[in-house]
Amino acid sequence: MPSYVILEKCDGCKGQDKTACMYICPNDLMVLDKEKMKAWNRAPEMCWECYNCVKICPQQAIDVRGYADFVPMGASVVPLRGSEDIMWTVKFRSGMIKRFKFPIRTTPEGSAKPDGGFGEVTPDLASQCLYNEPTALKLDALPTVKK
Amino acid sequence: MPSYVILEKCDGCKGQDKTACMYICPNDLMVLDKEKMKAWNRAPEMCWECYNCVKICPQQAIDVRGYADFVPMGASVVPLRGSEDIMWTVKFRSGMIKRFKFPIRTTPEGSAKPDGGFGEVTPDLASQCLYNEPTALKLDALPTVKK
Amino acid sequence: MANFETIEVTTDILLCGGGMAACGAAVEASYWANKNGLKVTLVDKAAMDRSGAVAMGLSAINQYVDINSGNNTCEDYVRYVRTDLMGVARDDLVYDIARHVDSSVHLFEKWGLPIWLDADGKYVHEGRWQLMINGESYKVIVAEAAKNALAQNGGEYFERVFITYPLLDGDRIAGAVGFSTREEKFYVFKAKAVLAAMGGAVHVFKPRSAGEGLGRAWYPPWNSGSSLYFTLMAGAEQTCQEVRFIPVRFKDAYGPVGAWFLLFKSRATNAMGGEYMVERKPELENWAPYGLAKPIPANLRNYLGMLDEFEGKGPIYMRTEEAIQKIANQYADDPKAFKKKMKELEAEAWEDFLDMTISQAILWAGTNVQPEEKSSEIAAAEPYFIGSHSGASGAWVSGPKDLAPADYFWGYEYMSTVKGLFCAGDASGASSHKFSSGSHAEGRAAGKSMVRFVMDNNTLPNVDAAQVADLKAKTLKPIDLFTEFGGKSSDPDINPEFMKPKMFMFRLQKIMDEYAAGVTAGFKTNEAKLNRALELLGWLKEDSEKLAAQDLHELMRCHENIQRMWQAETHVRTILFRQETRWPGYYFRSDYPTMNEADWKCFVNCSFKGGNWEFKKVPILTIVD
Amino acid sequence: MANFETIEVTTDILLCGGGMAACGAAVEASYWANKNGLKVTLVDKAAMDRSGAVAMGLSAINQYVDINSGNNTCEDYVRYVRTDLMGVARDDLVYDIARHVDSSVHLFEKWGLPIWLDADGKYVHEGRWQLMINGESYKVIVAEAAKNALAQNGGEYFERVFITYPLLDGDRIAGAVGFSTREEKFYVFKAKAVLAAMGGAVHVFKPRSAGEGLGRAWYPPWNSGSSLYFTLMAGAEQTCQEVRFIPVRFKDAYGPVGAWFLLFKSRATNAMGGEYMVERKPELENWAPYGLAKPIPANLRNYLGMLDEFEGKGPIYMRTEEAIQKIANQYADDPKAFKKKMKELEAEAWEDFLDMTISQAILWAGTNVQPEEKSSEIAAAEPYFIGSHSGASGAWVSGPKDLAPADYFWGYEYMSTVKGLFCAGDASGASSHKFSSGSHAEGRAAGKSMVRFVMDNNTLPNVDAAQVADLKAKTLKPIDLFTEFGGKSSDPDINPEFMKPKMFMFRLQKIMDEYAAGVTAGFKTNEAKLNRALELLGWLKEDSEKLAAQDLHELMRCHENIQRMWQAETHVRTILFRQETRWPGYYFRSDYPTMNEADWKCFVNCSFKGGNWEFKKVPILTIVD
Ligand SMILES: Cc1cc2c(cc1C)N(S(=O)(=O)O)[C@@H]1C(=O)NC(=O)N=C1N2C[C@H](O)[C@H](O)[C@H](O)COP(=O)(O)OP(=O)(O)OC[C@H]1O[C@@H](n2cnc3c(N)ncnc32)[C@H](O)[C@@H]1O
Ligand SMILES: Cc1cc2c(cc1C)N(S(=O)(=O)O)[C@@H]1C(=O)NC(=O)N=C1N2C[C@H](O)[C@H](O)[C@H](O)COP(=O)(O)OP(=O)(O)OC[C@H]1O[C@@H](n2cnc3c(N)ncnc32)[C@H](O)[C@@H]1O
Ligand SMILES: Nc1ncnc2c1ncn2[C@@H]1O[C@H](COP(=O)(O)O)[C@@H](O)[C@H]1O
Ligand SMILES: Nc1ncnc2c1ncn2[C@@H]1O[C@H](COP(=O)(O)O)[C@@H](O)[C@H]1O
Ligand SMILES: Nc1ncnc2c1ncn2[C@@H]1O[C@H](COP(=O)(O)O)[C@@H](O)[C@H]1O
Ligand code: SF4
Ligand code: SF4
Ligand code: SF4
Ligand code: SF4
Ligand code: NA
Repeated sequence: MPSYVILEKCDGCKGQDKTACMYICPNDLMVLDKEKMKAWNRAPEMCWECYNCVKICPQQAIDVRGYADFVPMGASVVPLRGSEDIMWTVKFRSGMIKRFKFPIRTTPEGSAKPDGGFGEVTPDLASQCLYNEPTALKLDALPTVKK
Repeated sequence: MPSYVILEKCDGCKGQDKTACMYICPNDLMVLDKEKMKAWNRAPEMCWECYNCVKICPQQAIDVRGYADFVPMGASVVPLRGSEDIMWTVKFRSGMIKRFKFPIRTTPEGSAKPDGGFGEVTPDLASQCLYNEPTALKLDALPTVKK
Repeated sequence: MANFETIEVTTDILLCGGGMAACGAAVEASYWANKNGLKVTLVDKAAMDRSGAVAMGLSAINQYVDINSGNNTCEDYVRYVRTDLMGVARDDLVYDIARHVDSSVHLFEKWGLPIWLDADGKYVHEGRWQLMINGESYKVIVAEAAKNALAQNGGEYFERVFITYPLLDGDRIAGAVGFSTREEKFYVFKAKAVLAAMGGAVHVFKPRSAGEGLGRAWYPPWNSGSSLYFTLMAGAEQTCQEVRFIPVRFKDAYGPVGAWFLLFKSRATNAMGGEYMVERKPELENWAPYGLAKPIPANLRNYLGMLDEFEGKGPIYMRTEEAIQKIANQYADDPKAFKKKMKELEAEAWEDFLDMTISQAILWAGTNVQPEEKSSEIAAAEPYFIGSHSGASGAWVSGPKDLAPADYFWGYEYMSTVKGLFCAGDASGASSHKFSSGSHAEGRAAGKSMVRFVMDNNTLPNVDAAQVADLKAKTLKPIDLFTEFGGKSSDPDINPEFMKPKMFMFRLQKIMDEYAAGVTAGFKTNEAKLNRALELLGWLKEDSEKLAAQDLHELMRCHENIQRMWQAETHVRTILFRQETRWPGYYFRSDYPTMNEADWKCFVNCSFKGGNWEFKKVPILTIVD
Repeated sequence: MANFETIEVTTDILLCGGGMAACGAAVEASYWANKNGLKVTLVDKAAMDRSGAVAMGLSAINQYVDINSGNNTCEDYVRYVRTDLMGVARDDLVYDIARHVDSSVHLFEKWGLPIWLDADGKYVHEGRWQLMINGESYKVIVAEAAKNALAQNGGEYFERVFITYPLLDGDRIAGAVGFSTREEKFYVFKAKAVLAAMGGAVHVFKPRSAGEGLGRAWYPPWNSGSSLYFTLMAGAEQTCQEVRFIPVRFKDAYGPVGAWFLLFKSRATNAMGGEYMVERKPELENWAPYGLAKPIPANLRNYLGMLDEFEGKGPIYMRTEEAIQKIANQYADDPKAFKKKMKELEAEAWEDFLDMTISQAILWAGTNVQPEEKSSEIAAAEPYFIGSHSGASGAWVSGPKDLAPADYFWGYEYMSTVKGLFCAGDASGASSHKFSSGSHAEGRAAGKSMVRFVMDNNTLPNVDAAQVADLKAKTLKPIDLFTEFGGKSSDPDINPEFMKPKMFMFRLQKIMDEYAAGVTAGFKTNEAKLNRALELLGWLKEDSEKLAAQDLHELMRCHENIQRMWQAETHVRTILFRQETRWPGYYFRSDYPTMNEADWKCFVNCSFKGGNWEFKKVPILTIVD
């Protein structure tokens, strides 16, 4: 199933107002228990196993245990996400382990320029071209049909 | 759904070790919260709506709210079980009310004689007759086949 | 290991279960035990007053042969049951129950059960074999007689003790172990003869409601296959484990249909107004001779309706308004009598639900249904294991001396293939249609038979201390697992080291639903699906070692689901073995879509011994033609 | 009433949603806003980095027309989409998105998305229109560009604000209201133009897993039909609301199949080894001309597989082992190259899941599946509403000036029939197969169009204080109900005075599953079932007034499920209106089992205004032959 918090590892993001896991969960599932200073998943049956909380947790305190209603026990899939790559460790029920590494982005974090560097090509509000087209299309002109 | 306890009415069976609802639930669902001295249903999704807790509660503190996943809101079915009869009050979603009364037993509580008054008829351990047969069958002899 | 006190109870006769069959056994066994200086002990997981399938009450007694009237004979009943089960039934057992059942009914009446009487003081029949009752307190009354009988014997009964495993002494039963769901106590019951009467199984298949309505299965959520598990683990041969029961019921809340079909003579029609029982009659010829009998076997009635559903012709409606109007119209000329009859019919309709399926009354009220005005949908439920009803699964037991063919007789009626282990009600197989009354009668017959066995084998079996220690450890393991690992995770239910019983149950139900002909699969399966089910059940079985419990209640849930899992495996292996579709409407083998009288008109029996499954065909021997 | 602070935000352009379409809109609208002194504000219920359908990542870009290569034209794409939708699509919209999509893809690449390149530095195509990517951070990258664009504009974005209702000024949109899921704040956004881009809907139908696996729908549990609800409540005309999407996916965890079918060229075979795409080919003739096209429309591919399932020939297997071996065997002569290729294929197979459906990787690992050795089952999922994919449901929007037939044009492309209310991505209808990239491109086009609209209508609409007060009360009502009645019952979830959102959702899902052609109904329905669904939905709607929330999170769940309910009703009414089966494999009208080109080759449009539903047929006007 769903994500769960390894109590030993979670430090409640050091008591910050917004923990990393609460910040990221697209389904608003992660909550900080302020008494225990530990996070928890408030509705595991609404978890998509998207791993966003797992990937973001600075303490690697979140794990996912495959949905009990169809995944036999014993497997685990653990990511380690860097700024360029992600490394996956897949443990099978049998104990076998496989590792995979994939690129995640080719540019430094934060650097995405809205115009993609294609520049302001068609500054005409009436045109059907978007502002960096047709250059961004790698075409000379925007296609259209003869009506 | 399932049964729930009307907090105002429940007196925790006055703190007895065995509350009436705990005693009777065939599925071991009712539990007494000893701090609050109130009973609760620990797994409503395993409740059969058998109404045994409702019928037995001396405070009429238990009600059933029809299973939410297929019963529209607003109806209620409330029993009042005496020693001979049971009276049902059925409230429809529309507000309409119907009452029904049915007998539940014809003898005083506790009086059931194991032999049913038919007596010890066949005290022979080898016989295929049971001990109050054939009288209890209202027959002269136990039927059999010619092999 | 969890520190549970061990309580030892020594008895002569141990009755496991406190339902209809066990209550019957208590009454009869106590009498013979009294005479012979024996002690009878009964153990129920719940409170006998309201335990088992009859906990809520019932609105009918479904087996009353009424021999005394001269209208029916035991032979008639045997023919009815055998045909209803598509030819697969034990004549000797069905006959034996039939010849005892009327006395159980007469006892119920004496004990205080209100049976409807007509103007002449005769029982009101719902159908040929069924009686109408005011059955709200049916179980309370039956339990009262059983408790009084035990009290006369000086016997004991234990409530809230859940039986987990059988105790064995070689090939003889030696007792049972279990635990209290109220105190941290482990129970060891030592006995000379043991009755398994712990009902059938529900929640093996995924139910139609997934939210809080999960508990609203037709069969009560508290019977979890304890009978099958207990007898299988003891090494007892099983029979008809492919013969699940699928009741067609009022949709969603599973109100009973018997009174509507039989007493009120209601029709069932589809979305287009068609009547599947009429329109699809020709299909019955494919299932001759059974398909041509009257009444048409239960599974075939299901089947014809399912054909409508598969074609998208649903919903199917119980035409309650039409049926009631038709009866009342006999009084059309007399407005006062008409009104009175309508009121009477209305009360009867509501009582039918209030006595045994109160949820259906809530559903009517919640949807503003007055049955005299509006039809209600009916639908096929998910499969259950209830050998006492229109299913047939259960242990293979000896027949009675005077009735049983030689191959079906090994000394003591209702004794399984394990020495000293008796079965009744849902626990015994191939003797369907005994229902509440027949289960009680069978329990009585088994109770007497057990005393006979004990008198012939009057020694306390040897119970190995190591066996007990091992079973205690196995019983309590889920508590230990939670104690060891529970603190690791933020969620008591999500932990890589263990599985909680609720999710375990969902996993089981999904496997069965999809691969073993559950609702989602349209009740269809084939060899590939069944083998996949076995693969998935194999992993589930390994994972059952990791079930964890936070408290005594969850400990019970753990063991219930282990039992369900074994019921599931037994079922899957049996339908895999039988290469045939014999009970369309209960399940379809798409790879063997027809009935095959030449090869498969037989019982399929199985056992699990020394870690191995064994399957065989067993001939059907009749005693009635 | 709950004491929530009211926060007022005034802006020129309001983007509701922060997914692919809204991020595209943010980039384009910000540019034109900068130039014209306008302010752009974006509101997302989650964190833009990981919100919407692409939150987990994706392993492919499914729309890339590659016009520059000369291999494909926009006309080709229009023909592909129109055929895939069985003739029902808006040529003008599909064409417009097709002509802009390549620039979105080129932007993604510049922003940092790794698109697979072949030895010649060309994009690796999965299929004719699809590109392979390393897409783990796809959404992070796309959101980054959008946030940077907003920053350049001096615009704002709000995360964790859930939009509940539109604000209207007569027939013109005036903004939106919502609440924070983090603080007790009610938000009032006033704007001159509003974009609805809040995705599609899931959990309207009962999913195949009922336990904790409930969340593992193919479509993410967090998109709840906000787009449909928002636009419907604003009075916007809807189209194609019958065209649900049913993806066939790897069974249980819903891993994608595209890479297997297109890139690895895998076969799918049934339990008997048969290939439904081959064996059932003749059936396609019944759906000509669409059935005879290449590629065969998605719903017909589903349909052929379903026919196998209905006949009990399942499981259906994706023959991964065969496909991988076949590719690797091209290197059979060179053991080293073979081994290397096998490793490469293995990594590609796993990445396909790890990038977008990690659960499927866990399932493989949990069942010891290595795809190069063992097949995996595939199955049809439950229905979803995702007009950007292979479904088509969404608002009826204006086409672009140069492309749209006159009847499809009312001034501003992607503007709905409500003045100032624009739609993109899943929110706009009849322009399927835009996927992540096309949704982004459509968002960009809509963003520009919105600025054009604002420049022509540069006044802040009037917002009535009473309207705001009413919407605030409606938004917070669930909190009030819980505060008032919560203390009465022992269970916060069981109370005769209110309903909690979780059980509300189960009730909705059961209705849709059983009556509106969900999984349990074998995707079949008919008039009687649809009318029953409407009756049950009617009661549900009344009961939605009694939804209760214990905290902000539950408040969101309440509103999500109200939205789902309206999506359900819109869908049911539309399939009821269309008396035809046009998309077998998505759903079957058993009472109208065939396609009817004469009467039903048209759009079905509907609207809900002043409490009334209106349905009509709208002609399909093409611009490409
Ligand atoms: C579920 C159900 C059943 C029926 C009906 C409706 C419904 C909704 N209908 S109609 O609508 O179809 O018509 C009937 C009807 O009207 N008339 C009728 O005669 N029979 C009906 N049945 C059938 C009878 O009820 C059934 O045949 C008998 O009850 C069978 O008797 P028995 O085999 O003894 O089972 P039980 O359920 O009564 O008792 C089981 C007992 O075992 C206990 N138990 C279980 N596991 C245990 C464990 N591990 N340890 C200790 N104890 C452990 C239980 O607590 C119980 O005491
Ligand atoms: C679910 C899914 C989708 C796809 C795929 C697999 C899976 C499992 N696959 S393949 O496997 O099929 O192949 C794809 C693939 O590989 N390649 C591809 O290009 N597209 C795929 N899609 C399709 C695209 O993802 C899809 O077309 C686009 O994402 C559509 O974009 P848009 O229409 O913008 O929807 P969104 O889901 O991205 O964003 C919705 C936003 O709205 C927010 N939101 C929702 N409700 C709100 C409310 N009430 N208030 C405020 N905000 C509120 C959301 O937070 C989000 O920001
Ligand atoms: N249509 C029918 N024809 C014959 N017997 C039926 C029919 N419906 C129910 N019964 C019998 O009536 C009893 C109660 O029915 P049920 O409520 O279906 O359990 C059982 O003995 C059923 O076998
Ligand atoms: N820190 C936590 N970790 C896991 N579950 C919790 C936590 N806090 C509360 N719960 C569960 O959430 C539910 C509601 O808890 P509460 O809000 O504390 O009443 C209960 O089932 C608790 O078991
Ligand atoms: N068998 C197939 N034939 C043609 N197109 C396919 C096939 N399977 C998937 N696709 C397309 O591939 C893309 C991704 O597929 P999917 O993973 O099914 O969403 C979509 O554009 C699908 O339409
Ligand atoms: S992100 Fe990690 S460390 Fe921070 S609160 Fe969440 S689980 Fe704890
Ligand atoms: S895995 Fe995804 S859905 Fe589940 S809790 Fe983590 S972030 Fe939320
Ligand atoms: S029986 Fe009634 S009064 Fe007694 S504890 Fe239960 S709910 Fe409370
Ligand atoms: S209604 Fe029945 S099952 Fe439910 S809690 Fe009460 S006694 Fe238990
Ligand atoms: Na990828």
